[in-house]
Amino acid sequence: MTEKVTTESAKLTEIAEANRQCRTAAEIMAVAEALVFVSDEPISAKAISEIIGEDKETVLAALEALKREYDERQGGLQLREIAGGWQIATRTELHEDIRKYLKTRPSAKLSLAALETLAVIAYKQPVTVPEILEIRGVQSASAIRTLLEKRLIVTKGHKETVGRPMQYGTSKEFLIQFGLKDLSDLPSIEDFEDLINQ
Amino acid sequence: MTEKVTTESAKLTEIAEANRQCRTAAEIMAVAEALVFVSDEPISAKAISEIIGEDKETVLAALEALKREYDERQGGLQLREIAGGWQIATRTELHEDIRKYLKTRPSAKLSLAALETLAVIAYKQPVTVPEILEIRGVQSASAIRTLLEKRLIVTKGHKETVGRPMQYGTSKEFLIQFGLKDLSDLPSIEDFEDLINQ
Amino acid sequence: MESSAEQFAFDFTSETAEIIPGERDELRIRLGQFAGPLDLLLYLIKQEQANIFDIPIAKITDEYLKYIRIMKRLDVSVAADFLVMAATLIEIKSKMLLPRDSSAEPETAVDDPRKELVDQLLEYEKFKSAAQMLYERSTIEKAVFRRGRIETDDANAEINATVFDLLTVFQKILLRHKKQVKMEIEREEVSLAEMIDRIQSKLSALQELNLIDFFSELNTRRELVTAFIAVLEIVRTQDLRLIQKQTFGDIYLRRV
Repeated sequence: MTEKVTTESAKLTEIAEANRQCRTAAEIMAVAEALVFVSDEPISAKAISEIIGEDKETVLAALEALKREYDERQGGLQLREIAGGWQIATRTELHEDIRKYLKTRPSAKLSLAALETLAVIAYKQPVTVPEILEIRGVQSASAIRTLLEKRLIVTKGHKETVGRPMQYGTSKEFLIQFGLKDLSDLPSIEDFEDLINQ
Repeated sequence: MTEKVTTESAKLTEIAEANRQCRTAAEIMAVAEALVFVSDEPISAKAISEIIGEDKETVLAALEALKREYDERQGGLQLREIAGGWQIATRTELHEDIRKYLKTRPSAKLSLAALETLAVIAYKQPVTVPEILEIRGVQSASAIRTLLEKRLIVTKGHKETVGRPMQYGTSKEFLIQFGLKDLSDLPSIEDFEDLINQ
Repeated sequence: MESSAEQFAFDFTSETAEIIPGERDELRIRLGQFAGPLDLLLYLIKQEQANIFDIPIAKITDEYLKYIRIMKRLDVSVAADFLVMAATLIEIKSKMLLPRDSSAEPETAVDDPRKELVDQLLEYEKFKSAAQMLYERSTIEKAVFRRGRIETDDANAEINATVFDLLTVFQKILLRHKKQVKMEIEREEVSLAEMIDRIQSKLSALQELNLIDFFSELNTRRELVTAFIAVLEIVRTQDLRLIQKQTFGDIYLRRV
């Protein structure tokens, strides 16, 4: 009985091996390309060979063929060997356009500090820096600068109190970015009460 | 003086125009590919056209040509239209090897209740909690909360009716996670009716 | 009837709802948790292989109530919506038993007490199928991977916030703030008189008190301020002196 199982499993392994070996060169190139693409770090030919169960040499040949393909294609991307691994990157000549893109990137993305500060401003506006500090318990200067740069908040005049601190409120850009018609559209705690108490 | 400045700036604009016009179709394809790659979210043809200063139509044609190139190449990657933009991603067939490398399991499935609620929101948006209750015949509070936390739905302002209930709709993340170009990419709800009556 | 119900071999409490792509174009749900009363009702109708346009209401009502009883017995909390449906079913059942008005046109759908429920079931079933479609789409989508991190992502390593995030973050801040205020109120209990007592008791034990050491024992700004005022008050009203042995050296409080 045991023997039979062993033979069976050996057979299965064999089939799996055979399956592996029958990948065409094009298939190896495709899977190598996908793995290089999803990897956060440059990935080595050895690492790829271990995952897909092909010889390191076969994988290396596939990567080199892929690199030639990228070079001949003259597209927007290049496959390059770097730090002992392989990586897909944009072609150097295109850096100007890419830099331009990075500058115009949508600005709805926020760090947690900026999001917290924005939340306080949105729900407590008009509000001063000391008042934000009082609620958040943390200095918010750099978060406020970021929010001003992203034009999500605007100054709302000085508060007529000691030191006449500047007051802040949300901007029109804020409404657009968060898909709100006006400030009354901001959900209140009551709106979610039923959801949260569940 | 004023006139001179005007002429100068006109000349500069002219040069800039000329610069723009002299990109070949291949060059536009290359820069579009690089931008789609760099962007961490699907990027629209319009956004690309604004960055590189070419017509939206020209950019769209370039992206479509690029897509054909990717399809014909049969490599590890695909160029696809999703959530109102373009994205480079791996080919579906390669998921096993990729998952092995990334050591990820498919992310948690949505519960049946959450999926149903999402379906109602997707087809009836903007829709309120009582309206969802009417169709599903059951409270959906915890499902809505899950969907909000997973960013699959967003609030769509209050409905101008008694009690000003909050309205919900699907998000861009919904389109991305369900592989939809836009909402019109969803099959019509009447098609399901035919299916049931068959 | 009752006893046969108890012979079910599944465990309601451990089973969770799970979608299993069925052989037919529908969702098959493992027993235990239905997405709602309509879901349970559809399941029972299919079990009976009944026509949705001609539901055998008495039989289905019995079955429905049986399930509710099992769920209750197994301590599965039965949502109010399930009970509402039970009431609706009983109501329809009783209406069906009433003798029909013979003068009315027979077989008119409008008169059928089941009509509203049937419409609701048909409407619900569409969305149930849509949910199945979404499930399939997301399964396919999970086989597609996006690129790994690249250098330029770092400058944008931030979250894409929604209005819901704004509100939940704001709530968390308020909660944090409440706790802080509470702590401060507790701390405030050290009064000036108490602080003076504290300094004097220390002085009675020691010849002199190193103020730097004493101040560093204090936890809050408020305590520090109180201690500082207490020292000034002691020096003003009692025979005590502040002494600095060398320039920039530690300051001592000493009895004259």
